[in-house]
Amino acid sequence: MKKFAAWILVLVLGASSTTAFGFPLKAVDTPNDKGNNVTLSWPAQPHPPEQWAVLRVEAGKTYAAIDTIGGELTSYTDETAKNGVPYQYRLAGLGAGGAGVFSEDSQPAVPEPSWFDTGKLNVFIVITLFLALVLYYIGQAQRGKQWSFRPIAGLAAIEEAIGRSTEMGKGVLYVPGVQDIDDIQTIASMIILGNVARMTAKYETPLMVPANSPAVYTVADEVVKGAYADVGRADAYRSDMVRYITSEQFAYVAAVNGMMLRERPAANLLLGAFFAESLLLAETGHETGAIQIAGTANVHQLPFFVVACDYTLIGEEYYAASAYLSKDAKLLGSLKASDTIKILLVLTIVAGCVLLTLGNHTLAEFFATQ
Amino acid sequence: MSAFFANLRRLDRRWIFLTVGLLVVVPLLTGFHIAPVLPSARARGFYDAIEKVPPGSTVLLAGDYDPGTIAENYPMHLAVSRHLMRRNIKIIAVELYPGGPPLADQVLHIAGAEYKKREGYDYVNLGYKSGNEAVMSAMGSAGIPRTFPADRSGTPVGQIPVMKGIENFGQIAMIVSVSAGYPGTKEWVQQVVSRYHVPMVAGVTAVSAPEYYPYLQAGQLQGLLGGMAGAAEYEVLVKAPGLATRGMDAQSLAHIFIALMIILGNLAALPQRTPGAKK
Amino acid sequence: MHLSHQIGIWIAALLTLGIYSFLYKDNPVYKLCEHLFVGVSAGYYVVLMYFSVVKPNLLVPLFTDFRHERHFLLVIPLLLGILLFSRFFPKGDWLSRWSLALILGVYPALRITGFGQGDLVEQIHGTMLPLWVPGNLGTTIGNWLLVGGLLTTLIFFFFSKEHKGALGGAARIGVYFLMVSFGASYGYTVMARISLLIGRVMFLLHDWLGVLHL
Amino acid sequence: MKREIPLLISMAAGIFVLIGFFVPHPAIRDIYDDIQGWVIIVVAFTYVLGMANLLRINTEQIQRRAKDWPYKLALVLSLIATMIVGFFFSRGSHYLDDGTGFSWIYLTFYSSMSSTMFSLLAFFIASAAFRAFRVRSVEALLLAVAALILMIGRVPIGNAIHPAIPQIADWLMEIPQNAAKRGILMGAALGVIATGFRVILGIERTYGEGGGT
Repeated sequence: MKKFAAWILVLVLGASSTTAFGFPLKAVDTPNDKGNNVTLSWPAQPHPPEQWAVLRVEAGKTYAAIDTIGGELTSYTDETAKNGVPYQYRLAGLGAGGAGVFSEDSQPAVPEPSWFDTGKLNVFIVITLFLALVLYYIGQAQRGKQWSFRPIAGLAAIEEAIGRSTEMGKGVLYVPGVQDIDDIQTIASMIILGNVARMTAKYETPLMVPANSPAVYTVADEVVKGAYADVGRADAYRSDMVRYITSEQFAYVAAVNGMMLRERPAANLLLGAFFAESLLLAETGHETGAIQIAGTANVHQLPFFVVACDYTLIGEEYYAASAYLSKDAKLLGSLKASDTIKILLVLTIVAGCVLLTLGNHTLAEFFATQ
Repeated sequence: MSAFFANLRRLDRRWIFLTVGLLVVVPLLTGFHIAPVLPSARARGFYDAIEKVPPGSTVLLAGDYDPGTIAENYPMHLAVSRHLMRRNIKIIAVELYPGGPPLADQVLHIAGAEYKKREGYDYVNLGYKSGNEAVMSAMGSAGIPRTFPADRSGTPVGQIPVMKGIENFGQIAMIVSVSAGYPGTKEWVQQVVSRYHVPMVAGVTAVSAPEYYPYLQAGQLQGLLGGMAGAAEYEVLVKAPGLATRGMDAQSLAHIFIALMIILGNLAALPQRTPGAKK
Repeated sequence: MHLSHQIGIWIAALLTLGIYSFLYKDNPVYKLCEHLFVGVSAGYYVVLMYFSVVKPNLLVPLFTDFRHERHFLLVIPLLLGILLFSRFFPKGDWLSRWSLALILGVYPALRITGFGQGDLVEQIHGTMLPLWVPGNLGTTIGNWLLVGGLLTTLIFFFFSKEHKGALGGAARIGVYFLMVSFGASYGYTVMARISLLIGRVMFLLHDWLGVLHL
Repeated sequence: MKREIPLLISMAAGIFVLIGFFVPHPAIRDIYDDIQGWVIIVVAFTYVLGMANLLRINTEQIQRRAKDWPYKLALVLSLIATMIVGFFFSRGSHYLDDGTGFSWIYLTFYSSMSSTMFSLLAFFIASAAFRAFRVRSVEALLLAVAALILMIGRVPIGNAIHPAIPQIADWLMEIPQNAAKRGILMGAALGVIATGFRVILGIERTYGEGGGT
């Protein structure tokens, strides 16, 4: 009640005298910025003048107008200030209803560049926590720590499919996706190819690997040759197993479809980054009656693989499969770190929702961007 | 009945190709009209978001697509340019797809002629820049004039009236992302929207639309148009029926046909109940 | 029916039909169109790169207008750009890795912060929803499905424990949510592919044959 | 020397861009801005390299009269013609204005073929819908039902059949589809962040450094 009375007093006096009483003007160094920047803010005025003149003074000098802004505004950013210099500000009304209307002098504000953007604190914490987990688990894996992971249906099916092809005396077609060697999905595909090649070497099943870029061709050829040597079947390796077809999307698909229809492999493994051609390959493969196992992280292609193939490695399952097979400390460590942070994510979201339902917004506000 | 399905299975797929071709050509040739295009809540949300942008402010129009998806993106690009110009909103256009600049020029010149807007004063096409996300991040941090020192035909930005006072995203009232894939709406949300609090609406290809619903629900996007259907609905709201609206009848027919194909395909694959049928 | 008189439209129409001939069978006409497409687009990219990037962002600030005080540093990207061509000399191709290293360093960093903020922190915030909205059953059920769907999908992508018992049940529900989202993507992709064909047929009927009045 | 310098460059660039996100102070942010300006230019040069590579591979195949060499000749000639017209016969930096030779090439060849190439898929999606869309499990049934509802709900005829169809389609997109896509989004984000750290900190030996192109 007291505050209301004081407000009335100001209003009554203000209306009668020519110079309206000053209203508070807050000036502060703009947070989270490159510096040379002061932010002014003031309460909305009941009868704002047409315009405001922004006046600024440095220590020991006189006030100078630096800008004129619309009367309806309640904040302003002075981008011409210099770092380290203390400034004071005042607003003066201009135009209709502005005569004799002034704000109080603001406290001195000293613009400084900030060393940390506090608005990004939540991102900083999430990323550093995840980095710590990744480094911790990779370190553990390098020191020989073994973890047990759940089986992935698609992976077990690959071995079964190769076995079936061997029984039927037919070959295995391995398509490593259509991206170049620098794509993460193609790298993962090379790891899986190494394992497939070890199996086809053991069972002496014919292997066909059409590549769509010279780089993928060279790496795939090295991987297959190495795999055959690892299993002591270097003699069974033939240089025409891995072939560079073409880099053009549709020509590559037409050629691979041709291989499916001519050589009739009993198992088609479509593992890597696929785009529109996923549909064309899966359809032809389905027609030839081959077992089809597909895997990609391109989410928009998964529907076509799911409906046309016997098994599909869905998004992260595809990366996890390459981590399993590679037995590589950094891949397994990252997988373990992702699993751990997923537990934290689930717990945080549940906690956030429960708190929100009870009306407490702190956790939700923390994750909002400032 | 099973004989019908048996030879249906051996159907040469080129008959299906022919049917699809006819289902698209016939409605376009005859003007055979099936059902009116009614704007969905999504299209209305996109429309209302632009209605809220105050006249006289400046919008960044990112035309990140190329001729490969003209059928879906071009009608959105044109309709949104008309909508912005009609509301006297200034447009700064950029394209992060190499094939983009001529399409943006075409859209801006058509809409500009209709609403008497002058290049350089009411809109400018800053053209293409390589670097994908790095361009978006640089526009926010190093600033737009330093990242795009000249417009599409080489005029320095300092001599372009509509660029006066434009430093970074602080002076941009809204971003309109017309996107086909990478780089596109996802990268604008990741690199700019959350970092600089710029409201954004997106008109995207149907393939990519489902992936952006989480951004819509999380408030990172104020409006979303998906595919030719989204473009047609928006054209109706902007009262400028064009390519998209014209194509919707063929779209309806083709969708019914493909739905039938899925159902028939599965029926044909059912194991034959009649005894003695070859497995 | 008023045929177009522009030679360009005729060539474009014939190229379009040439590519469609692939539907019948892969044939020489399709092969020619395909190779022309690769050649023209590679040429187009180079001209575009010069006029829209190399000239305004590198040559002009480095050699002519010295307004920006750090412009002399642009000699670094100039060198890195030239080093890329060391791949053509058998001995020197390791030098090109200096330029690729810049790209290999910048993009992962941009994606860590971009994905970290846009696809992780903001999505966590977006999923924190009240599980009981008084007086609005529809939103309450919607929130339960949104939060439940997300959690079960995350559990499906959890690899450290066998999917048995409660965890198995949750993962199963997660798969159902995933399948609905794949169905939605399938439906949208059908729409996308069809509209691209409609766009092309419109070009043939309108711009070329002039039988379609828009 | 050959391995250490590139590793040093990518680590330095990566760390500066990573820190620059959090530190607005000009001491860091100016270098952060410079690096991004440089990478924009280097990426432009990679396109030029790609073209030079294309020319080299195809001219070799033409000289060796490899399979399909006449098509390679067409590729090389169209490439060189496009560049010559673009650089010298299209009013300099106004090369993309209406009426220039270069914009004619863009419209006649580039625009027409690239939009046609993608429209081929409409035919294939129809035949695949018939021949390769098997509902063999509960999951596939859910996928099929959602696909049919969306396909019919998103086009005007859906509303003509029954106004509820578009509403169900909208609900499917807003709630269940949204939840699953967000799960995939967050999972992918974790993958990208983990891989990003491994690349920047030099833990990841990508084939990119070892392999061919």
